[in-house]
Amino acid sequence: MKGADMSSTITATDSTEGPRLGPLPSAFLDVRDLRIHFPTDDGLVRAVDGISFTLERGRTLGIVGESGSGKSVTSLGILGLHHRGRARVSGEVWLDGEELISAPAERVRQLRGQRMAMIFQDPLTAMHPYFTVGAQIIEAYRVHHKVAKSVARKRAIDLLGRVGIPQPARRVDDYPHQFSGGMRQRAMIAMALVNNPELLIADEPTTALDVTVQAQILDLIRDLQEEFGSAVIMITHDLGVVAELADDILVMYGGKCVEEGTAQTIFRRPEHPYAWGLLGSMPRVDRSVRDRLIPIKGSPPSLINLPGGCAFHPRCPYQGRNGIPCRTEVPTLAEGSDHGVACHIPPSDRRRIFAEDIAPAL
Amino acid sequence: MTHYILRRVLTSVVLMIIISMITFGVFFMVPKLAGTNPAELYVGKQATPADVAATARKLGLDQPVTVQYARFVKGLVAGRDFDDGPNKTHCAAPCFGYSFRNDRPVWPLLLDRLPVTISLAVGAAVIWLIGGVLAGVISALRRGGALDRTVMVLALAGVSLPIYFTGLLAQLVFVHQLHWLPGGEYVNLWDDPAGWAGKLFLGWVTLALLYAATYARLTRAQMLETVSEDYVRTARAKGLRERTVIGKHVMRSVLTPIVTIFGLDIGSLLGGAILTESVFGLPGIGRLSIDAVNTKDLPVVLGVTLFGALFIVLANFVVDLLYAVIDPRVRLA
Amino acid sequence: MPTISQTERTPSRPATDDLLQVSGLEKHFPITHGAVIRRAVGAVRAVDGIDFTVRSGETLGLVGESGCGKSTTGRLISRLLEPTGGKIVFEGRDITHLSTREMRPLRREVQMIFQDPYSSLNPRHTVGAIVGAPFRVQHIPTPQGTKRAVQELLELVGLNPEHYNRYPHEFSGGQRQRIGIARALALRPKLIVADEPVSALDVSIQAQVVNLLDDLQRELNLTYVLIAHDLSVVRHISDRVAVMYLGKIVEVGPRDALYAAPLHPYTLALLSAVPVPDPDRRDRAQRERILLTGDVPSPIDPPSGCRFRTRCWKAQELCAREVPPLRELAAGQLVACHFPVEEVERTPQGRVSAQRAAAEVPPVTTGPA
Amino acid sequence: GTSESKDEEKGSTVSAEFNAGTKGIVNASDKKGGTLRFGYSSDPDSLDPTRIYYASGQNFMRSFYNRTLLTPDSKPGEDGLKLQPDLAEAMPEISADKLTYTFKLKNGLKFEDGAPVTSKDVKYAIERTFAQDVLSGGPTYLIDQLDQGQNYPGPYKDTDPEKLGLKSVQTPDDKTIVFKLAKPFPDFLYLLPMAPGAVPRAKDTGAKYTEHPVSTGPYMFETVDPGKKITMVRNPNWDPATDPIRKALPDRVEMTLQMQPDELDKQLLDGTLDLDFGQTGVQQSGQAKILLDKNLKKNADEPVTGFIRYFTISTKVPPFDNIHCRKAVQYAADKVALQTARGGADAGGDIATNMLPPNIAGHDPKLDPFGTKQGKPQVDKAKEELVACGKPNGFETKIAVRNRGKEPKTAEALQQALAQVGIKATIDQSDASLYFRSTIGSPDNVHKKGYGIMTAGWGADFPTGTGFLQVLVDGRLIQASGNNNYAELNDPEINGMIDQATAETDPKKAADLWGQINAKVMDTATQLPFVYDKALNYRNPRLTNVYVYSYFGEWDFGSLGVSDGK
Amino acid sequence: MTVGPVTAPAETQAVEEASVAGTAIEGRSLGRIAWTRLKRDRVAMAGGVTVLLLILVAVLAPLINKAFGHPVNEYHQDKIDPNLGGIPPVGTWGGISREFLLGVQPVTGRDLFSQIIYGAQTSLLIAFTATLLAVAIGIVVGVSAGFFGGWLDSLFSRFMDLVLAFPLILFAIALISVLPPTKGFRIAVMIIIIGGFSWPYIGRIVRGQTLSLREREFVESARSIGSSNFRIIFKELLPNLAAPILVYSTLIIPTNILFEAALSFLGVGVPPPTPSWGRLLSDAVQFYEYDPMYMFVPGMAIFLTVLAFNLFGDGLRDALDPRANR
Ligand SMILES: Nc1ncnc2c1ncn2[C@@H]1O[C@H](COP(=O)(O)OP(=O)(O)OP(=O)(O)O)[C@@H](O)[C@H]1O
Ligand SMILES: Nc1ncnc2c1ncn2[C@@H]1O[C@H](COP(=O)(O)OP(=O)(O)OP(=O)(O)O)[C@@H](O)[C@H]1O
Ligand SMILES: [Mg+2]
Ligand SMILES: [Mg+2]
Ligand code: NI
Repeated sequence: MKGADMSSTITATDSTEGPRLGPLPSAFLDVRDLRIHFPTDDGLVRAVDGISFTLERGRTLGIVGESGSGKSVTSLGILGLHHRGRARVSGEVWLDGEELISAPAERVRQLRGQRMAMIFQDPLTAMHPYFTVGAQIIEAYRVHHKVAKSVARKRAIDLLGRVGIPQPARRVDDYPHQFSGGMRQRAMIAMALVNNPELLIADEPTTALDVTVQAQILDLIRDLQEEFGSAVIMITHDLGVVAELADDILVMYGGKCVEEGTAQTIFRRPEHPYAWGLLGSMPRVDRSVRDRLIPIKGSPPSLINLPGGCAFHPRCPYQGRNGIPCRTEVPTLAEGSDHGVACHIPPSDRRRIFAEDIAPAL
Repeated sequence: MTHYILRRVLTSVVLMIIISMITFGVFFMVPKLAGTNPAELYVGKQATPADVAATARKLGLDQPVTVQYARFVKGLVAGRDFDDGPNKTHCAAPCFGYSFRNDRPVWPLLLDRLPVTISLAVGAAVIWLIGGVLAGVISALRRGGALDRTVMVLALAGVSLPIYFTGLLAQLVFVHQLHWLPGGEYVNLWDDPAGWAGKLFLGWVTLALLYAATYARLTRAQMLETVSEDYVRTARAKGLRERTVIGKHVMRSVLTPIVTIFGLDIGSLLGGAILTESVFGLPGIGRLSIDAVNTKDLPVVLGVTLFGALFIVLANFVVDLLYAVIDPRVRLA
Repeated sequence: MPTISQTERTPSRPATDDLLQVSGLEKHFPITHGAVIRRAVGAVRAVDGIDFTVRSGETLGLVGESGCGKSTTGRLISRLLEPTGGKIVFEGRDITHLSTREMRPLRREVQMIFQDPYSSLNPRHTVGAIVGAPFRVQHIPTPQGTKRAVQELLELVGLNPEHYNRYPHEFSGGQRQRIGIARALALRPKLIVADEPVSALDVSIQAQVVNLLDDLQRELNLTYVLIAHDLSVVRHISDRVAVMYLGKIVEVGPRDALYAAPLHPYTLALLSAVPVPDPDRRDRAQRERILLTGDVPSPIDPPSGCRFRTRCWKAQELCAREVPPLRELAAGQLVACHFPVEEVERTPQGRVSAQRAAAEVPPVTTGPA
Repeated sequence: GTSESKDEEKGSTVSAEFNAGTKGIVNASDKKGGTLRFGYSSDPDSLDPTRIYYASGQNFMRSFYNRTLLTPDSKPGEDGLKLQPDLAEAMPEISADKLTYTFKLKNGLKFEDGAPVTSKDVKYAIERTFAQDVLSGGPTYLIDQLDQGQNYPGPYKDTDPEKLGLKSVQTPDDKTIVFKLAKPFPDFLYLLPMAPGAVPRAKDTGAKYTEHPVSTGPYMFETVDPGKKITMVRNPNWDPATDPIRKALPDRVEMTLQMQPDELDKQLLDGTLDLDFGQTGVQQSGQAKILLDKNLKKNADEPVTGFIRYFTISTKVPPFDNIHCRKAVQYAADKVALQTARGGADAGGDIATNMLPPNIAGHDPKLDPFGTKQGKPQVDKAKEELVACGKPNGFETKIAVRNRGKEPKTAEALQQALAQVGIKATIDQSDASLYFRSTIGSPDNVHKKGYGIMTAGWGADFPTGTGFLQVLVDGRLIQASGNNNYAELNDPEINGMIDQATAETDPKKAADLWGQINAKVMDTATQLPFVYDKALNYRNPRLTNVYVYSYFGEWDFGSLGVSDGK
Repeated sequence: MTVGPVTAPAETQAVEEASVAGTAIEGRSLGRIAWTRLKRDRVAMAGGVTVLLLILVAVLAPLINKAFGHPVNEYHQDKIDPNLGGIPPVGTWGGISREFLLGVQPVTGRDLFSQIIYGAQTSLLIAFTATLLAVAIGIVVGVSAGFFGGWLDSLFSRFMDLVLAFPLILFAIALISVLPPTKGFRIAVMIIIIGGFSWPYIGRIVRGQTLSLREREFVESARSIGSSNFRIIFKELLPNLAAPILVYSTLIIPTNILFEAALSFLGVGVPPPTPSWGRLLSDAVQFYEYDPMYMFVPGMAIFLTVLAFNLFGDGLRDALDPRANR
């Protein structure tokens, strides 16, 4: 929706012209109109369909969204981990002034693990079962540092200690399966941090863990970020986790960003009906017990056959009100401001609906 | 670990005992049920019933099977004595008995033939392992491409070709028509390495063809599965070179099941060797067994069967141990 | 929402309000060794002597960390597992050791909803077959035919009755979970054991299912035992909550009391660890969080005395010696602890000091997981 | 590959051409030296002379290491059937009652170790035959003649301190050996060449004797490596002066064992080997190769082996108890198809029309009561016989056959031919090793299984009618097992004639009588002979003194030499 | 990352749309989906069609033979050269002519075409029956071992190890050769031996699948509504086992065809004159240098048949279980 007051800052993220050269980015990480499509037997999967955001060093971006909304694909896209033959990646990813999508694979590889690293969701499957934890960390270090094995080993032990593994010198020679879930996740983190990356992407790092362990890990990530000053992207579907860590939040739906803003904004004044839905469906321990939750009806869309217009419209209780073209026109995100919402409902209406209907029920 | 090994040894022994019992029962009882007396196989064509009875007595065939079996087992573990007429010969353990046909102890006969079968098996194994795994890797890396499809259809063709057909065809073409390879008898490696290899070459290739196909398919499947594993993605995320990712991380996981299957295949190679050896005229255990079967030389048949079973059981055992070595997740308990 | 026609039920309600009474319930899974001759070399003490009651019409929430024995408890009370010890009394009847055949009529009374909507439906059966199976197995007469009955159930759980002939793989996770619920409802049970019914679902879908469970309970007068590890979900649905740790119930009590004033240190830690979806409160939450060190010990070889003592900042020598009994310390709130949480510890200052103390508990090196 | 045969030999009298070896001596020469190379597709059953039965084994031991009291002369043609003294100084003295045979040994006979050969060694060798439980496999005719109710168990269980307890053989001194028969047996002398000549008791290792039989002949064993190779070298203690029969030309004799049959042929044709020990003819591909290439063909012989291939028709299994039904089979048979199944005229053999093969005295090529020489089935006649038999629409029967070699094919050929006249035959294959002993060798089994027609083959152990025909047709020799009279033919007239023939000491007259018996037997329609076996064998062109030795139907191994001295 | 999740939302979408339209009637069963997938796999379909043709040929052998061949055991001595031991005249490609489509058999001059199509009958009969036997035993043992577990599982698993530890071919030839070689008996024995030794492969797979299925919650849910073990096995497990069993049966058939041929090749197969490919091949060994067609024809018959079964089975596996690539 093109609000008159915002027209100057709106970028047509849904344009099909492909990446354009904008002004050279000043942000540490600048993702512009990232699109990642997978051609499959059943059709073209538009897993990510035009995502833009920026991230500064020392800040944390939380990406939330339902399963299949394209969170992981986005993060893998930033790291250049998609198989070039099997995924169509377009757009721009600028890391500290360097464009990655068009960069040679070898260059991206050099950056990977060195300046940008990733923590994966399931630490058991994400670590090679046949190599010791230490060997895997050492390897990560030695790809980017020409040092002797013993030096790298010292570093590995050091890091294992830093992430809170007791007796790291002994545990360094254990295999992943000999670690408990929480320890594995710590080891994963150690592996990601071994080269002091400036960008750390954590893809649901705590989903597989119990709350008590989750709390430990979240604390750890926060502490380490403070220490190294890295930029962190935190991917999760748990709003509680985002609230704990993120400075900024990006809400994804159907491969697109539907709302972005600071954590405060998103939690206090969400404007997208999907964000309302997310907040409404979540029981909270910090509030008195509500009688009923407010679920979002229906189920997530197919990425092959996205509903026309606003992808959320089939589930949106406000769609089509006052003749707004939810079914036909794709809403766009206001860029540049600190709060972007991709919704056809006029901003004032949105704010009113939230204040009158939604907030009291939360 | 030690008590695991001990237990495995014990189970293997039990398994071997059961197998020997069944084999023994089958080879010495079934003829009886079918109305023939093994002693008749042993005596000459002019023997009288009295001679047959005397021979049966001499061979202990008049005893109940259990007694015969006990004697057989005793021979295996402690050796036994055989009546030569004027004197007795001691057949040292493991004594599988004396061949009906040439009155020689079976065990040395087996040992004598073993090098040929091993030459055949090892050569074939090397070819199929290298060829199969290589084909599988290439095919997986070129997944979906024309090369992949070709390799896989070829692989299926490989498994579908009967050895006795491929072998004959190869021999017809390469030995008899093109004269690229020598015919002739098997020679020992140390007598004439070139001749040895020349004679075995077709055998290796045909036997390898049969297995290589399986390995190619297995490698490919395993590779594709592994490539999509999370830990491979992790390896890439660390910034490893593609070469390292495939060569180290992927291959490590791919080779584990291959090693397992390889061990089992080596163990059960005797079956393939029987056909190959009889097609290519290699005087190995396979040929020995066929000859023994044809001449109803029951002690030899029994010996070869048990020997083959022992091989398989051993291979199983080794594979299990090996598996524990290469896969740290497997704890032998 | 349509109501289904009540099938005849024998009024066998006992005088007491307790639908289910569990006492000293134990389940030990033997760890066997040996291929041919098996011998037990130990046991996983998955559930190790627990007591609780479920009142008619209420929802009892069961929370705890992974592997603490929640599912095992659920399976024991629905008698999918044979208890090693203890007693289960359902409607005044001891059902602890009923045989499969004796259990069959009782299956109508107790039903389960499973965690994984993908594996709990047989992919080879149509929805009609899945939801209709209980009628067939239990030989329940369906006056208007099974199909009609099934379609009514589908409607009841918010599915399109036209989906009768479809296969599970054609449904989304939330829809599948509804199918599972419909199946559980087919026999009009009194007690439903729901083992993490929403953990596998997306947040937006979770709410749909939670609401559905709520509605059904109200409408059909159901009793739930709800197993979950998500403390906020449990809080939302339950009337009473039981907290498990390593095969034991450490605390049980009315929801509000338990969440507001936990008595067991473990409950306190657990509650403090729940991330709050409120960026404004995050600094406070972090400050007041009691971080436990290390992992849950192995149920094969649990610590002596109080099982929580290895991670407890309040543990004393007594804890290693004596197993604390479950005592009622507040109205309806039972706790198994020698040194229950005191009021001061719930204040911010108290929490901070508790946090510090907890961080100092020497980490127990947990063996290989 | 093929070999060019460059005729470099000098002094050969009969030039090599196809089948020359059956007509005279090819490459006659006395050149000594070189190695004679045998190949064999299997292992010899045994090397122990007591245990050798088959012709090539006998040929081999006779030629190289086992001298017997008498032996057939090393001459081509008919002469090769005549017995000559070998260990014996002269032909034996036979008592008037034809019951006592006295032999004197030559002087200067020695074993390979230099020990003298005495009559005791000869007797001991014969006694070993009796130890059938240890030394089975060889011919047992001598036991039949010499045991005479003694139940002699063989020397190993002999209580006699010298182990010479067999009463019917006596050794009055070291040079004399006397055989005492219970009944006259005109063919007795023919039994001696089949038996071991002399075995020194001190060197007898019983069952292991096969690993090194002690030689009395021109060669002795150097190595015996079962499954691989046998090598023989000259026996220094063999004195040519005592042995006018053996030429002993090569310096060494070698035999490669367990060769693939095709490989064996290939090496023969390549000239790497000299001859096939088995002498059963080359394989199919070798056969085609030889017959299609005239250069190779001239080095091949196809001798009559003395074997006859035939079907025997039971007289006891209905409807064959009716002679017309048997005759129907005789007429219906397609002898060309049968001959082809055996390998054709060159490698299989000539069509047989009666039961005496050409190498047996009394053979009559013209005897052909059913007119089958032309080879084609006579469907009309067969149908007439069927009508006479009362089965105008044919009947069902079973053909018994061994599951080995070419035999199933011959049974199929007969089956196919019988089908043309409405006789539905099913083929019942059975295991080769026990076929003659218990499958068709047991009349009870034959009746039980209903074998109307049985595949059989027969070769004489010694070349007389007695040695050949008697056991096949003598009604009194029908046995419960190991029976050879498969048809259970028991015709008093034939039996009477057999008595006459066996008692006849004049070989000519005996032959005449056997000829008559043969005709009588053919008239019963119980035997359906179809080929007199031939074997297409290839000889290395370098071989000298090659001729077919009528006694074995094979080349005389003992005369062979190699022209190039290698 | 797999394609799995991609299809799920797509189907969900379909459901949603259909429910909007309110015309959802029949669901697509997994079998139908597999069939659609299989239809797309051209190689597998070619294999499948060949297999069907083969079966047709075997069943209709008498009819086909009437049209294109000669009576199966009819001798044609005029087509062979008796002097060369009965091989067809050199240079005639094994006697191939319009009259004898695949040439003639040496020695007898029998029509090779009819031998081949009747041989198909023998091969397929034995292979199919043996496979059936193997599948039957495999299912019973595998399901019992996997489902009941405990000592029964140990016992059956050991038993499978035991059977697999036998040097199969050797044991088979040895055993067959000591038994009377009459046709019906032989065929029965071969079926029993081939089936009796190949079942552990099925057994293991079924056991493995059962073990994993048993852990699936739908089994538990069946139990929770009071289903008997019997019902659970037949109604819940077997339908899910059908796919792997079908796949492995189609993959065992070619192995069994090869095995039958190998036994015949080694001289312990069906007794003559019953036509058999393996025996034709072993018969051809002695002629192959001068009549290579005689070796080639049955060899190719075996090869093509086995290949067709393998291609089909392979495609079937991919279709039924797109994730298992092997
Ligand atoms: N390689 C691929 N080929 C085809 N489709 C893919 C591929 N990778 C991902 N997808 C699809 O893209 C969509 C987005 O997936 P993604 O993993 O980013 O979701 P997510 O938001 O991370 O979900 P979750 O919370 O479940 O991790 C999914 O529908 C997925 O099936
Ligand atoms: N069949 C079984 N055999 C052996 N051990 C078992 C079995 N089932 C469960 N256990 C063990 O019992 C313990 C409790 O398991 P249970 O499944 O009840 O835990 P849970 O609380 O439901 O955990 P989660 O939250 O992960 O589902 C665990 O250690 C588990 O490994
Ligand atoms: Mg993800
Ligand atoms: Mg659980
Ligand atoms: Ni152990």
